[in-house]
Amino acid sequence: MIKNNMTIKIGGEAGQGMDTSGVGFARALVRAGLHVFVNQDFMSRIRGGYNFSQLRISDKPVYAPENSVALVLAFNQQAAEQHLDEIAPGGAIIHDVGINLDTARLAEKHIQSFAFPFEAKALEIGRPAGMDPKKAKLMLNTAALGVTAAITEFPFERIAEIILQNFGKKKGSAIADANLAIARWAYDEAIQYAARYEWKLVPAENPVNRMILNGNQAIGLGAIAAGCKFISAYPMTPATTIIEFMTAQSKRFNLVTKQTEDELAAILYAIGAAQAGVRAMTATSGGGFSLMVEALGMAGMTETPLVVVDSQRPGPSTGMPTRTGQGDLLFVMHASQDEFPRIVIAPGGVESCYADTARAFNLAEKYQCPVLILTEGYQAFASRSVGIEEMPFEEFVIDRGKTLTDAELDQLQPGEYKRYALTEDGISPRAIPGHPNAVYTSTSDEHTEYGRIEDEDPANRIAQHEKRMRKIEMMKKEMRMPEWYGPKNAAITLMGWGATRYAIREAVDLLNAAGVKANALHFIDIYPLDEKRLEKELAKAQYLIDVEGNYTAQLAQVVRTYTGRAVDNKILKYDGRPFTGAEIADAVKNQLKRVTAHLAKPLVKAKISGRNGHSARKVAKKMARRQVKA
Amino acid sequence: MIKNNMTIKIGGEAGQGMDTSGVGFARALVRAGLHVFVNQDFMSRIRGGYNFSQLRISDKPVYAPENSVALVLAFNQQAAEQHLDEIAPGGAIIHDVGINLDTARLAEKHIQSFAFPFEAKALEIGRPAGMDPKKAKLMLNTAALGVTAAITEFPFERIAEIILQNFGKKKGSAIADANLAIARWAYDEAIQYAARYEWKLVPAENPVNRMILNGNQAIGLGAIAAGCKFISAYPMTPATTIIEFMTAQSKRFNLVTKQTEDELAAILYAIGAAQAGVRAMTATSGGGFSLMVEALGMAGMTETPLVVVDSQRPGPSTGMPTRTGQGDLLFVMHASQDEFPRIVIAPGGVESCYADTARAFNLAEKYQCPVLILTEGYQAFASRSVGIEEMPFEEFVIDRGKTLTDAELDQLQPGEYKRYALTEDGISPRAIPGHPNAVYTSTSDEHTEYGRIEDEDPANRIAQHEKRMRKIEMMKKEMRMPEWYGPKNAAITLMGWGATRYAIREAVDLLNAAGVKANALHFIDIYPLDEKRLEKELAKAQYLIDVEGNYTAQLAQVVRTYTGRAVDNKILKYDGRPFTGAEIADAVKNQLKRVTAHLAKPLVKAKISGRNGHSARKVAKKMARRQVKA
Amino acid sequence: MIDTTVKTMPEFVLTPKTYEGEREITWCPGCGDFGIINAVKVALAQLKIPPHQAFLVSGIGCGSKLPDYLKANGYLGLHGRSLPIAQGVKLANHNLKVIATIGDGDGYGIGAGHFVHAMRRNSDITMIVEDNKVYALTKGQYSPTSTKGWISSTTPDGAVEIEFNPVVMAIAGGATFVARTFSGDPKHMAQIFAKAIEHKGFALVDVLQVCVIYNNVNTTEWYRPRVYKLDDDPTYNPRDYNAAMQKAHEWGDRIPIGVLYVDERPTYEDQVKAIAEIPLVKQPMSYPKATWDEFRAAFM
Amino acid sequence: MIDTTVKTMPEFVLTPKTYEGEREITWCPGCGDFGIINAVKVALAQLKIPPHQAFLVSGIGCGSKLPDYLKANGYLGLHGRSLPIAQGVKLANHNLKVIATIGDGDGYGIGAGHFVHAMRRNSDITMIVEDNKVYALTKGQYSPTSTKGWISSTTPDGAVEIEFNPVVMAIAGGATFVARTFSGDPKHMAQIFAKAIEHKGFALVDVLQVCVIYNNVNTTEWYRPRVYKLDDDPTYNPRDYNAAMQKAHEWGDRIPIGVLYVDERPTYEDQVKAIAEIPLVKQPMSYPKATWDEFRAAFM
Ligand SMILES: Cc1ncc(C[n+]2csc(CCOP(=O)(O)OP(=O)(O)O)c2C)c(N)n1
Ligand SMILES: Cc1ncc(C[n+]2csc(CCOP(=O)(O)OP(=O)(O)O)c2C)c(N)n1
Ligand code: SF4
Ligand code: SF4
Ligand SMILES: [Mg+2]
Ligand SMILES: [Mg+2]
Repeated sequence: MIKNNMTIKIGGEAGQGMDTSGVGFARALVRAGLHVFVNQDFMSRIRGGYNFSQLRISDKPVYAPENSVALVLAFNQQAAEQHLDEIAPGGAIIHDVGINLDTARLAEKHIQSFAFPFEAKALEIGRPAGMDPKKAKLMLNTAALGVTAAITEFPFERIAEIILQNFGKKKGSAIADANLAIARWAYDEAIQYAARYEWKLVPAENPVNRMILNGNQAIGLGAIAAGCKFISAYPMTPATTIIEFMTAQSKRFNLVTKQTEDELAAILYAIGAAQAGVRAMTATSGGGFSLMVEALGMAGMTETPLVVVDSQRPGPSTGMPTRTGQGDLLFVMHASQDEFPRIVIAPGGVESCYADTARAFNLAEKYQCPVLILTEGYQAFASRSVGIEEMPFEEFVIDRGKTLTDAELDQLQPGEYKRYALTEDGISPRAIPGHPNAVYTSTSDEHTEYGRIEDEDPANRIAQHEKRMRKIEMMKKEMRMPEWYGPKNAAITLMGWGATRYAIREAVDLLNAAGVKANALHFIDIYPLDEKRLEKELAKAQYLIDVEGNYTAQLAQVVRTYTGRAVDNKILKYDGRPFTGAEIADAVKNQLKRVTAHLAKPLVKAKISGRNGHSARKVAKKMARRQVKA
Repeated sequence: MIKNNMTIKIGGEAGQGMDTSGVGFARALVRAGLHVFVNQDFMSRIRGGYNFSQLRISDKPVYAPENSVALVLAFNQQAAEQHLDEIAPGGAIIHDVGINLDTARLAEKHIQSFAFPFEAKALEIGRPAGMDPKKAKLMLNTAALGVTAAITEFPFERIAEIILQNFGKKKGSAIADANLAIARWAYDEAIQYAARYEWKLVPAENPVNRMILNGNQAIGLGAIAAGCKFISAYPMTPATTIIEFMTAQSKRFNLVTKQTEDELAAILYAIGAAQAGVRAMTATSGGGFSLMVEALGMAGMTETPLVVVDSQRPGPSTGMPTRTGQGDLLFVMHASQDEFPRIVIAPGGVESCYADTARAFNLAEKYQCPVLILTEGYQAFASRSVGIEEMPFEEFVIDRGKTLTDAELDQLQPGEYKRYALTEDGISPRAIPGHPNAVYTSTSDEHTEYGRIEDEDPANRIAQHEKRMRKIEMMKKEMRMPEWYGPKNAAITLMGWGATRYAIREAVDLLNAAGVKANALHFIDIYPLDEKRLEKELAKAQYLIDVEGNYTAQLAQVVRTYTGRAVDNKILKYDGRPFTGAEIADAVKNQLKRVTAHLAKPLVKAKISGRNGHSARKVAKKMARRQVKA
Repeated sequence: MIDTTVKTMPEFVLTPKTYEGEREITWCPGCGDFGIINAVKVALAQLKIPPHQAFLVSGIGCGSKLPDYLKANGYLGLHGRSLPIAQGVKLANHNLKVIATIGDGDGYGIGAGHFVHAMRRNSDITMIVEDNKVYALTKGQYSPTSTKGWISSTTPDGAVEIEFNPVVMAIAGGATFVARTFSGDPKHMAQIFAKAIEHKGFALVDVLQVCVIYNNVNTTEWYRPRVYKLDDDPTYNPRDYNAAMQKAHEWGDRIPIGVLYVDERPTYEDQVKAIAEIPLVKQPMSYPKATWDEFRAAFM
Repeated sequence: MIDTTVKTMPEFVLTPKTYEGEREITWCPGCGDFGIINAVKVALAQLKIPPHQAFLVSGIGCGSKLPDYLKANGYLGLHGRSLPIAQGVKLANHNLKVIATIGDGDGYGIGAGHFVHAMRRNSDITMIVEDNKVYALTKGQYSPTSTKGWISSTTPDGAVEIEFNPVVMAIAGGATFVARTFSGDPKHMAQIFAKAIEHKGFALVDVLQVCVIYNNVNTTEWYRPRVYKLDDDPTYNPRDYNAAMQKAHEWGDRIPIGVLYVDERPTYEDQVKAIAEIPLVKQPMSYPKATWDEFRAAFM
């Protein structure tokens, strides 16, 4: 028997509610003290098509999806077929009798099939409960969970509890009872097969309390913990759930959230709120961010603290709205005309989405500049069971930097305050408008220390421009170097940024397990960085492989600009799907020959794209093919 | 006597018409077969303040302003004071008797002062001609030109001719006569001083015909010569005069020009026109370009040919609207989410504004992608006398690349046409909508070969994304390496891009004249470039000094990303004023000690900013101080 | 304006099937957009506009997927940006019939600025808005046409803004053809679309479109008893500005559908000299020496 | 909403001079903007709004330079983007009196989309448009309010678009205070500005502003004989929507100035629970453990 270590895939059409049942089941498991990682795969359509959600369950913490699946809950024909190659021998597919499978193929792959009259039963139970067929059929989810509990010998009460909670509140008890009934029925029907099924889910002795949160919720939480009281945004996948989450929490924390007429207004509202003294943010995806570029530069010029989240998806342009990618790094680093200080941070993992977003608000007020958070579709929707200790909300220390207190303002002589005073470190004490001693204007034109338009005098221009840009030197001292993972002086170093963090770590583990000594150098803080220190870190890498979700290896370009160091090879993926550790490990193995050859020779420069790019693209193609089959 | 080699500054308040009189006089000189370079310096206000226009006159071609001035036409007090330090000994100031000068200072600097009752005379002559005082005072310009002609012994008829042409048409002969009268009067009054004045302007024996054009006019001409029939834009300094010029020419060439509601609409209109088969463009400055970023990516995704001009001014944000800078390079290279092929070209000089803009339209249709033209305020407004042979309009060859002709379309079977066919070079034959055999859709979503939405299939995604990105490899073969100027293997190489081309050339000449062996490596094509070839070019530079109109040395960053080569030093200017050759040469001399020290040691890497940056900033500050005094 | 090509060639026999796209349609079963796309096909066939002479522009959203499911030229652009593209296409080739098919968020929300200015221009294009009063593709946030108080994921306490009234704004804003129709009435839709496309000038058709997923208030059942046809009232004169304004404000128990307002003004394209004769796309791209000599003389 | 701070403190003696800026004004001699800035000062003094409780937002343009010449809090933002900034400021601190002072290109051209949606929200801000019917700072291109046929560097054959009528669009669009005044009548301007700022809700004041450089048609001489005051007509009721619409269309020989339309609707801010009591900027930024425990429980 395999205990508490399995992946379950729940697949069907959009609207069949796999996502909710997935999360529901995950909650039951988390309450049972198990660790869960759930990621979603869905299409840009509201009904039909094919979506699935994937639960990875373990009694150790899990941070990324795995490739091998132990159980598939198939709510339509495609679900039953699509994942055959991923199912481990002895694994199973749970499905309605209406769905027919290629039994020969199953046999040959040693996959079991558990069929039940789910639909018939759902309708039978739903009718008296006054559910129309559409609604009744949604109970397939509950039924399938019943079966899952049965064959994994997971206690029925634990899913019963969730069912009651999910439906009890929302829709009134008739529906709750119906769902309970079908779950019970399914459980009893399926228990007979438990003996035949290897994977078991056993609640922990004394389960610890954990939350289950996805990346976008964590970003919202980071903002709230940091005292962000205001978010204005315009809906755009995969960023929408940030404002939706904060809106859902707005009563609890007394937040103002605003859906604006467009993204231009979204960032402008936030800038207005920030200028008035409130910690404010906006969140969007690349296309919406494109519309924010002009105002971003204005915030840079008026030195207004601001946090902007870009949740990346594949482009260019509309691209693949529900998919994932890492194509916006160079864009956000250079967005808007001319130059101003900004900070770019790319969290990796749910806990990092929380902590680094919270940090972003302190940085924004400390340096009085925009801070950009780069996340992506995969991370936005992937949930993980998070220990209370991982997110110590109450303990976060809000640091408003050189923001003047009312007491300090009271000390000022009227007319003496200079919003843009020339200072050593380039940061000018900031007054929140409304105090009689600090009446001032800010302007997007070049300006005097008082914030008055001065778009002629060269000396003033130089002084103000250098004052702003000086802040970058101070940031460099504070911004964090990329983190190492894995054995020191390994033969291979995998370099990545942001959401690929745990997939790369898994790849490192797999490689070392396979006897390939590898480690990882991962960037969360990306801009600005201290070039000297970074050069030292990179010097520790013998053969540097860049792993990115884009075509031109953007981080590799940034690193070369910083340090001159070129990467030795690249693993680039741009099919809109997240990396998995196994993929990366395989790709590295494919390159091993070149690596070993290389390690004899002295370091050669890799091309920005060109040959290596191509070989890397081949790898990506291979992965993609797997994906297609998958 | 100094023959045909002088610089004249005409200074006064906005609205006093120095710009027009400057251009008027320049025309007279050009018709006399002299070479002229005129640049404008004006404030972001409509009346008052201080503006000047500067004429450099020579019998050899002139491409940039010089620092030393022979004659100042002062239309207000500030004009009479501001330029004292620039005037060469023996030089003069022409002004109204109402303006009083510090005679002691003049004497000590050996500057002559020629005062006339311009204003009184203007009113006296204007009244009978029915001019209100405001209008009459505008005749100061004409009077001052009369004086200028007299003391430089430039034939009166030649300015008379221009006066007639300027006023004869526009405003009816009464005004023309009045202007002639005041010019005549001024000429006669001033002729007595001719003997005291060293600089002379002598018409050429048999003058060649030349045009006088500024950078924005040249860009418009490049577009027209290349068959661009459509420009949509929203007014923004220093780009406005591009659409204004093309509008003024629209009858002659049958163009459609459209001022739209904003810059989003401006680029969208142009994309619509381009998609429908017309060569189309838009032009703006950084702030407006920021609003075009989303649509730029759409054009990248739908592979719509498009030319976008960004006429740079200092930022960030609104910055210094009427000034100049080079802060947008990295921005336009990376603008919009994710990645797509684009081309970035930065013309240097009027002739390059023409030729490289024309070329841009061929490139846009050949590669079916956006082409970005980077110019800047200084170049937008600077005029030069241009030989007919420099702009062979009729000879430009329009190459529409893989655009299908009606004949080719007739051959197709209905339904067979694939707008986004996967091809070896990544370029898919393009049908202009309207033919029955090639009905198709384009979409900003990822799409099939037929242009239908396909935002799920990873294999299709990879195929289409690689098809698009493949085009970059082909571009690299065609895009031009930076050009060399000056002696081979010089000790110092000045690296620059775009509008600084001739200032840098002048610096090279000055340095070599001063015994410092220097040359220049200048970029017009900036992205994409063949990294291998570029590496070779850079290898020829011993001590590489980056000369840019921005703070972070953006070209230096690009070059390092391409090749790993770091510059050895930088001369960075960001006070909104153009570089002059003398300034650059001085800055280099200030660095000479470091240079010689360096040339002993092996190449050291320069920091992206930091120390070198600072020293460079000091230089810039020094320059600025001069500017302030100037 | 000479328009040689819009006359259909004899070999064409145009039926709604002519415009059948080859793609699987991803709209939800029961979505009002099915009826809308069919009505578009019927109207195009009836007006004898072959697929290659139609050019559809859309944005992003459920409704904006329409051109992807149609056989006709099309450009599926950006959310909210269809009108400027459409006007650019029209200026480049005024022989094309240019039709924008977009959502309410697209047309009236993020696209409001372009909408306001397009009406003033009276460019000869048709704007068909699939108005389901919700942001559907992004999963149900409120839209500019959602009723005040509308509950959604971003407005749990109800939308604070009052609804955007497209027909009022269109009449006030200078649109020369303003109509409303209903996704539950195929005949009426086809008829109105045809009139709108035929109209010379900027034509708005606001389609009351049911979204069976995210709008369970403004359903077919809700609309059916409320909508009434202006055509049935012989006294109604869509050329009477004030009357039209009155009608445009009517909403609730009774909802007028049909042509609310018509005005005649020269189109934008008709006032652009350069394209008075030949469409821009058909014009020569280079010029005789004489033209250039003229130019040179002017700058010497 | 408790508003503790707007009451001026005793030590303040507010006169127009109180708001005098220290900067040299760069407007052209004779520019209508001089009268406008003075009227703003008079209105602020009269309403006893001290400089630190006023917050002016503007865009880019001649008119938008106004806050730079005033002693009061201000944010001179981007061309066309003042309204969303103003609304953000108001949500963050509703004790500030937020006033946007912008040009016609700014407010009705590039900013039209924000204008349309701001009106629907009825945020308690004042929008003063310095409407000179031209793009002045960029040297005289036509603007949305330029008369059809207007000749400018980008419209040598005359502007093709019909004029944007701000007051009609505002009444149609849901503004709760719509007024027009004239840069040649200082008293009237001050009076109207004061009413607009006092009005609870979104207030538009379109100021017929003369530009002595780029608009030599709509001059003071041209306006003087045409403008007439609505106040002089006791029968005129600005609460009558239809009457207001009628008046709003009046233009040419007779141009009404004054308050065209008034309506009462709760402001946006009054409908946001989170700021019912204390302005957002004054609220605690961190939360007691109990609140967090509640939250955690909900996600376990
Ligand atoms: C610039 C930008 N912002 C946001 C989005 C995300 N988005 C896609 S569709 C949509 C709204 C859809 O609503 P509507 O226009 O009414 O069309 P519907 O789906 O209701 O038919 C949004 C906000 C986008 N694609 N582009
Ligand atoms: C995004 C952007 N586009 C264009 C400009 C250039 N610009 C500055 S002011 C202005 C128009 C001014 O017209 P208006 O708003 O009516 O103000 P006015 O100068 O007439 O008072 C323009 C187009 C800009 N600053 N920003
Ligand atoms: S969500 Fe609504 S609008 Fe979108 S397809 Fe489904 S029913 Fe139609
Ligand atoms: S140009 Fe016109 S609007 Fe601008 S300052 Fe001068 S008069 Fe005023
Ligand atoms: Mg909608
Ligand atoms: Mg104006």
